[in-house]
Amino acid sequence: MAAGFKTVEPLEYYRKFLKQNCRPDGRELSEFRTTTINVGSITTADGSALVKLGNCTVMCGIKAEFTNPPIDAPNKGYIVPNVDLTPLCSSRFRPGPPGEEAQVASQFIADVIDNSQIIQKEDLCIAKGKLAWVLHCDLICLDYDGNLLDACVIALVAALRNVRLPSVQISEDTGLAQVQLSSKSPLNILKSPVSTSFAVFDDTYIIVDPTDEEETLATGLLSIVTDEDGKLCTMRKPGGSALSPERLQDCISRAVSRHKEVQTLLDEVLLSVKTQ
Amino acid sequence: MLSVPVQDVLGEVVLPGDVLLLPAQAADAPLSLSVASSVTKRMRVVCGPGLTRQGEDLQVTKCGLLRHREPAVYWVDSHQKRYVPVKGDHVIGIVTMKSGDIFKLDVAGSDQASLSFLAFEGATKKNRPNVKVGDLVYGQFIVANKDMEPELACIDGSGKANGMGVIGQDGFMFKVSLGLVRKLLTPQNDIIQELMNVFPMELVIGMNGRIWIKAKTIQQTLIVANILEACEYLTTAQRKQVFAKFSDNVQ
Amino acid sequence: MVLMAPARCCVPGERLCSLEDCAPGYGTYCKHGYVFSSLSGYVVKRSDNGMMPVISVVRDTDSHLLPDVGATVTCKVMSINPRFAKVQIMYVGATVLKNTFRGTIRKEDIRATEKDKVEVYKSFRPGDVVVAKVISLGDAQSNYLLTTAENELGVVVAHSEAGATMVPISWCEMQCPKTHIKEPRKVARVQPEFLNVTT
Amino acid sequence: MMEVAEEPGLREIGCEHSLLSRPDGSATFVQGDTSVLAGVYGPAEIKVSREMHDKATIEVMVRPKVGLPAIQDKNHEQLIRETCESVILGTLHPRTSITIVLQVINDGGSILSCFLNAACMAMMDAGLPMNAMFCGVTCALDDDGQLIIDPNTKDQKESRTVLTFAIESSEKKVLTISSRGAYSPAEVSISLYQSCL
Amino acid sequence: MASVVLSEAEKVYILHGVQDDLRTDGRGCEDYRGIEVETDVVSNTTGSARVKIGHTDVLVGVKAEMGTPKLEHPKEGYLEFFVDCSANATPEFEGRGGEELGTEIANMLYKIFDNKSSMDRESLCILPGEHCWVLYVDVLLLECGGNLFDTISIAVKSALFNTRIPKVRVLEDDEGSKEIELSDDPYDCMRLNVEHVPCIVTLSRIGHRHVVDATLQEEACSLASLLISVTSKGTLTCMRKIGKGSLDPESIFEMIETGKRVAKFLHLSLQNVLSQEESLGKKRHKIGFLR
Amino acid sequence: MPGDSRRVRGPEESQSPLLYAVPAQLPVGRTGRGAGEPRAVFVRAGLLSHAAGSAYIEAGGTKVLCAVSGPREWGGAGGERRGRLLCDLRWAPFSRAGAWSSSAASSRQAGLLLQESLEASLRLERYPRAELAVWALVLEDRGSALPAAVSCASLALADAGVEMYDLVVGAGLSRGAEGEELRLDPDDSEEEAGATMYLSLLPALNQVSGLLCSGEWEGDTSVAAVRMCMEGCQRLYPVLQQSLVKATKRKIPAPQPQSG
Repeated sequence: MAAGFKTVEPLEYYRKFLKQNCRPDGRELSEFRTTTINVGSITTADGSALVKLGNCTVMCGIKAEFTNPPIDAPNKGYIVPNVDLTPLCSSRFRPGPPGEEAQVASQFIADVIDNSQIIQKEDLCIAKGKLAWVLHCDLICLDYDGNLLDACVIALVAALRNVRLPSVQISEDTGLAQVQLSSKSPLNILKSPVSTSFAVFDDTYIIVDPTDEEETLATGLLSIVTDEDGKLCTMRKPGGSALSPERLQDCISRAVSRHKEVQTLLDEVLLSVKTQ
Repeated sequence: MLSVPVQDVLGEVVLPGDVLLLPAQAADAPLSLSVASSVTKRMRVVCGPGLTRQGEDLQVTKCGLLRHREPAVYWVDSHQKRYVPVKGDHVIGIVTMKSGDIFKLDVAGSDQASLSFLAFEGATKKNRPNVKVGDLVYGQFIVANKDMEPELACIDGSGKANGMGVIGQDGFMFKVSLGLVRKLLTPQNDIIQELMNVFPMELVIGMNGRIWIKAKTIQQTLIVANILEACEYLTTAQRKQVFAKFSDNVQ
Repeated sequence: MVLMAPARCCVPGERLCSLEDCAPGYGTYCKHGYVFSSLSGYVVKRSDNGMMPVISVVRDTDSHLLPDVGATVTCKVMSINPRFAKVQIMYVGATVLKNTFRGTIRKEDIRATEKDKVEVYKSFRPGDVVVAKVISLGDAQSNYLLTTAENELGVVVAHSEAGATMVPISWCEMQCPKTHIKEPRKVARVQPEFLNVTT
Repeated sequence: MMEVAEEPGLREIGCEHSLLSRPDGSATFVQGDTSVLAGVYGPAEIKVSREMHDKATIEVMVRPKVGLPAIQDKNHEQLIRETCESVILGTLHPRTSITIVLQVINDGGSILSCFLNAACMAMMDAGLPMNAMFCGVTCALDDDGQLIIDPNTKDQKESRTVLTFAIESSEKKVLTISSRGAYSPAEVSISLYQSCL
Repeated sequence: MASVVLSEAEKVYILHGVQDDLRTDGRGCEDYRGIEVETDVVSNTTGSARVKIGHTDVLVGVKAEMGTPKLEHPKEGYLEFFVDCSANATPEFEGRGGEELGTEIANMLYKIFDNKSSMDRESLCILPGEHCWVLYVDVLLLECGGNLFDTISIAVKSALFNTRIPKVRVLEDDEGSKEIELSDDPYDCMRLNVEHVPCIVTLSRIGHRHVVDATLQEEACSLASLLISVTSKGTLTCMRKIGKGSLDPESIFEMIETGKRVAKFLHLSLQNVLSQEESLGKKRHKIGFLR
Repeated sequence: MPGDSRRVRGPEESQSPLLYAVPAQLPVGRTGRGAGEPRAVFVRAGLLSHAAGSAYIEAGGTKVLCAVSGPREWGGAGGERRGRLLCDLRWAPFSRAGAWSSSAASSRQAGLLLQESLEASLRLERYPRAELAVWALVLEDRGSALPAAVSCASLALADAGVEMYDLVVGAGLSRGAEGEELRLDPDDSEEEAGATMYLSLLPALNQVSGLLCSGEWEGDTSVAAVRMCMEGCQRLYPVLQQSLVKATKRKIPAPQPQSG
């Protein structure tokens, strides 16, 4: 009847586990689910990556296109992130235009890109004032099992590092672009931010990388994005149970250590893709 | 944690989140607090609206003035417009729907109250009260808590109406804040007395912030309505002055 | 009831056997004189007392994905009003439903005895976990009609005002261990195997 | 170590209660030349599809000064809703809806903290049961680490980082954090400490 | 499709009728209801036609306008289809109801014209890469009596036959900028060759046989039907199975045969009705209600 | 467009670099597989944790993922006794070689085709007043994405434990503009070239549940094409069966032979 108890009294069920500092799926409180990254699987996209954080699966596809640069910043290109939460990944999402959670995730990803300066928008400019790249980064969640933001950030960074853009010249006479599809060059990625999310359980326990159930039962969520040199790019805590500054600090230190783990994993994967 | 003993903050403005330490009762008197205001032989502290129990102390949940009444009843007098049904309150409801043997009334709360046609004085299965949609009904809550749909009745325990039932036609009803209604209904309040001797009128006050007035002429009814609305922010002196001005030009 | 062949896994559309050998059971259909499987699961052939064996395809214990008439369901009370209580059906028998279905328990279906004197407020409160039985699928706008008019049906788990899980003391009352307040409920006579749920 | 400039000048703050007649609670909050008008309706009727059986459903609507609400407004809506949900005692009014509407009158910088303060004042004016108050504080760190509390739009543009905190009144803990720009953990504790003063 | 609800008994009745090649209105399985075709019914269009088959009534207007050719086909004009299921056909089409059916029919029309032979699009081109004729074909569904696809395809073919596009000359003035000059004589216009424009034949499967030109009742008791668009030469330009049920392969091959046979006969009779109406010229008497 | 106000704002319009490719990309012919040879297929069922049933198929470069949300409550207009099937087939914005397109419109029509192919195989009368929803997503479209989606959706429905008469298998073929040779399971360059035909089949009952063809078909080439498609379906059927059996074994413990 344990399954019955889990659905009838989910909170009670979780408290019993948290007392012994472990969780129903056997992880400690500060342990991440197994993270797998697969890069370059979509050939029709200019750069793609699939990230699985336990069961939470996010696919990021990037397509580069031409457009004329914005009037107020003629030497800058665009990078347009968009998170799609369709009913495919979980029955709680409705078909149709993006809902609140999808918009909030898109805004979070856009903030991470601006704050952490992953790439210089100036590199995306082909001809000042005339032609620039626009990177459409579409993050599609294939299986929603909590901690969507961490998976999205890793997928985005992996996909950006996998992007290969064809070289482009503007021919003087026709003024039209000439694209050599043969010679492809990667983007110049300056930083690779990593996000770490925490869930707070009735103001006492703080657990890392919450699953979907843990997210619904938690009384507070916190996401911290750090980059290589230990700087914090974005911190987002939408309400929920209050945290004292000390607990905030040890969350930040856990985030910095998490950054190293993901960094090594990402470098391994990208290395293995290059050697093929 | 802003925790402060109760006495020195009586009558002061308290904010949500403040914790009030109770005066150290006689050690042996177990302090079991219950929302229902029933005083048994042991000393019990009763917390009314605006306060909740937190362990041994009281926590403020609404901002307002802390009030105290012997022997140990504390509550916060806060300014509010939205009425939350409480059992035993007298309110004015507007009949919105008649379905089967119950009427649905809008009591300016979060959902509609129901009133059975038998809850009128002298109402039987055959002799039904003639209540039409849109009528004003002055009744008392017999069932009201957060889980259940509120239920009204127009008879008291003994089956008598004593003032409850359908309110006459051509009066004027308007809405005021709950704080003002409580102020008007406090026994030692004299606003109503003074108004009565200036303008003889019929007056019904509902705890849900609705007041119904019928004076001799329409003009007098409107004057009284405006005075009552203004009372909320007038000090007693200003109010006396306003009454004086009206009482002389009416004679 | 003897199970002959070791369980074989089959796929919808797979021909199992001809109509002469055995009768079609759950999860199968027959066409052109043959029995085909309509589910992906395990083939189970049961022949009770020598009669024609019944072949059926089983996925897990009893895998009906929809509450059907007569099934015992466990649900959570969502809202109550004088005429009926609205509930959310969480699981049928022992299997958890992936998506919950809305159900209604009418006032006259709460208790078998003195139907007219029953009070919905005195039987259920929002948040209670109730065991009930489906009496009809309901028509277009209303949803499943349920009944708790048997001793084994009624409230199984209830929380008191103070939030503690209440202990049933009689068929119509439950008591909160903390504040000792007695609250009226239509209590189910708890079967032994459900008992550990309430601890 | 980073030293704090002279007393960080807060822009003058103004607040006014129950100025609208229709909503159950209303308040306007002014921080320098940023001002927001908030209206609260609740606990009121709710559609069956959105009602929760054990607590009130809180909904926040942010209306920008001009144009349609964009994604950033939706992000603010969620931050404010979660903050309010953590202080409002929703269990006292199950199956009801509490709606908070925030209209931007003028955006002169640190708009999110102005939203938070206006929402808190309006909820208090509506007499909603709350177990604590909260206040929104925005602070900006410019390139050489100077901390500016309650920056206006010019400060915000020039500064390297902008952090917004919602701090709960009873234990001075952090309810909500939203930040923009890169900064080090040490700077976080400094700005947190400053905003609690 | 607009549907009418039939009881089981009525369905069985129709089923048995079709079994022995006798339908409720006396037709055989491969006969059409009476088809009325009338062209040039709407004055301010470049070409228009109204077709009535039994109770189904469709009005098609073609407007030719100057546009720029598409990037992928710079040397061709193109057609745009829009189908409007107005609410006076059936109450079902009120508000957004008719929109889904409208887009479905429009997509079907795009598909049947999506090949080289059916419509000579080069003739629509004025200046490769810069100017071309765009034919906006607007279909208005006035009444639903079943068999919408056939009626609409016949109406589109008749409207294209009736289209008169004014002749255009490109003048090359001195500094090289091209200038387009329209001929002012109203009768000096270009006619489209509609000989290869396909028509759709819908074969609805009822019981073990299939029928052509199904009425609403027959459509209600047919689980699956096959849409075949055939040109006068017999080449098949599009085929699509619609409906909830499934078909076995043999009956699909039979349906294709019947479809081609019926279509050949349909094209012939349509061609001579149109040319006969054309030959009457001015003095034909108008029967359309729009006069 | 309302969608814009709910997405991060990008430039108004943008063109795909392929339009300006120098030298123009030459369509590569069919490399290394015969006319009647379908592409290599990888199929896996029951891979998503939350969906009632799910399936993933890779045919050559085309990748389709499908999830089914199990019988859900549905208002049931009128006394409708039969359950309802709802299909949504969507292309990921990066799935096509050409321009980036967050095309929501075309997915409604494609969903309709998918629904017509699947509805014939489902026993909807077993789910009165309930609704089955199929959500299919084409991650990469390297040709004949629709038939792959049909097979994948039918597998996901079976994995969800929905009662069906038979699995539905999809196959497609294309014919060069002028050449008569019919090529099974075309990739994206062959698909644009000439006439195409898609067919979905209930293999065990040998019933055609979905058929769509465009382009010109002379004489009885259409009949030959239908036969070839059906063969293609029959060849793919065992692969689907095997992956479904594996998924069922993984998902559901075999019932122990109870005795007595």
